Amino acid sequence: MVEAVREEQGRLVIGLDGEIDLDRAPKLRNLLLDCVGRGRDVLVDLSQVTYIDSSGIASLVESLQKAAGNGTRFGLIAVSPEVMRVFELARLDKVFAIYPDFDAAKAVVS
Amino acid sequence: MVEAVREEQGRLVIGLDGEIDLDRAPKLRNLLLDCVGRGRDVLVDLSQVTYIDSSGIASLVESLQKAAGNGTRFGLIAVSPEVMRVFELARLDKVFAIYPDFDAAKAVVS
Amino acid sequence: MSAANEECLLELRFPAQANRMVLVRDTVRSAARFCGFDEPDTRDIVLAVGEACQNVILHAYAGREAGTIVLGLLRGEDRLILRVTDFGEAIDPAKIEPRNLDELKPGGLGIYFMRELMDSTDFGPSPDGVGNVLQMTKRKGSARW
Amino acid sequence: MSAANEECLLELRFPAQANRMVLVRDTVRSAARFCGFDEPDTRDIVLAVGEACQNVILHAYAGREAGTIVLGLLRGEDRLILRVTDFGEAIDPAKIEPRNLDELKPGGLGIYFMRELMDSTDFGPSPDGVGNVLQMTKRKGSARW
Ligand SMILES: Nc1ncnc2c1ncn2[C@@H]1O[C@H](COP(=O)(O)OP(=O)(O)O)[C@@H](O)[C@H]1O
Ligand SMILES: Nc1ncnc2c1ncn2[C@@H]1O[C@H](COP(=O)(O)OP(=O)(O)O)[C@@H](O)[C@H]1O
Repeated sequence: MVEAVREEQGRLVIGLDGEIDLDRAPKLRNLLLDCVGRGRDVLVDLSQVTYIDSSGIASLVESLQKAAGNGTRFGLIAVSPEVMRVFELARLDKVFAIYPDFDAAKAVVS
Repeated sequence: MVEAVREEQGRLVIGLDGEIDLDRAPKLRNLLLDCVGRGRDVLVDLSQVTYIDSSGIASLVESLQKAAGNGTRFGLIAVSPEVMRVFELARLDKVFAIYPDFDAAKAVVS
Repeated sequence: MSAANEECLLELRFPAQANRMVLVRDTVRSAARFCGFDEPDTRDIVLAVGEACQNVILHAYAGREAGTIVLGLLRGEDRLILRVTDFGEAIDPAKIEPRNLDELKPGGLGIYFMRELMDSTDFGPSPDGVGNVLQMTKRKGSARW
Repeated sequence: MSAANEECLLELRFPAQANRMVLVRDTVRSAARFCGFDEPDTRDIVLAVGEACQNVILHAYAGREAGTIVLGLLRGEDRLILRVTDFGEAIDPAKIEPRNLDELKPGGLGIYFMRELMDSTDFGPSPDGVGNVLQMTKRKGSARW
């Protein structure tokens, strides 16, 4: 279970992996809100996430709302099919900006 | 879970896979004893077996003993490390003829 | 606790703590595959059970010592039945309702997920008089939307 | 049933039937990893539990209707404790002995395996008066031969 934050061309990219559940969501929430708080655009790489539940989704929604309040962008990249299923279920697949990869996300101007 | 029997250059090669436990051992025992009963050399390919317990080992020991009584060979090929651990534990790694692959088994004359 | 055509596969008991969920999910995943569910259905079943247990952890034992969760896995002819029992205060089932998803806010998705993912979900007081039972059913080959 | 420094991870109850073992193994595997055991140790723990349950299926309920097996998974500071309870006839622990491996014959390896694979194995009558308890312990970082 890794949460790796890297800076790429002015954006913060957060790479998550494994299973995001109630046990992990509080720590993830802190990390995401902290990154969004830095006033930079934030991209969350979900390619290695095999499971996410409502608590993980809640952390992402909260971060999206905080970014909107800040006037920064909050996007998701490389969402695995398992995770996309859950976003669709929650009808959030059109609410979040979802990009196939970093370059596609980058191409969209802030 | 597959038990595939093929004939190769006069020998019967039985390919097993998955987990061999008490649930599966009775069926495996019948298959092995039936093959040995055909009077041919028998080789059991264990490369795809990820788990074997004492009931699976017992079926192999019984088959080895029946083959010895018949004057035919009964050997194991491509034993996975997980399974080899159990043979070593049972001190059967020197009792069974164990070959890296079919060609190595074939090279030993009956 | 099981009808004539329902067979107990396994029952799990564990403290209502978030760090146990990874173990519970692995067991449920294994049971769903055992019953012949495909991988998408298996993932749906695992998620629904995750949400059910999460609600017990967050709500049933809120403000008191974490109690026990009992998860019964039963197999019917063409279905898997999952029974989540808590020993918290009995809750009015009418209060267990999904929220409107049109409003964007963090949280409040669990009940909705369970209803969408499973063929049936029934919440009620435990027949033993203490706590609540949430019973969910997933049929094999039930259409995914 | 657990000492102060032992924490219940999970308890499983299941009918003593061979086809349940795949589910039980998946749960035990998950628990061993959860406790931080490496893959070889995890496999050893899974095999030992498989052998213990197999003996209940074959011997404890021999000649009568399959009863229940209760498998308790407990975590101590540096160890995993596995407690297999049956509700069969109480057995004299002195009869539960490994055989001599020099003689080549099918069967009779289970007790030997458990003793080799685990750091301790203790068989005795259940404190509840019915059945037997086999408790096995695996320490982390205990040397493999
Ligand atoms: N097991 C339970 N015990 C008590 N209350 C519950 C239980 N499950 C759900 N609830 C109530 O139903 C509400 C909706 O649950 P849910 O849709 O899972 O969203 P969330 O848990 O994020 O609030 C909860 O906020 C809680 O008030
Ligand atoms: N849970 C049990 N209840 C009753 N008898 C048992 C139990 N476990 C083991 N035994 C006895 O101990 C013997 C040795 O067991 P084991 O080494 O596992 O080999 P096997 O099961 O192949 O005979 C068994 O044959 C049986 O008589």
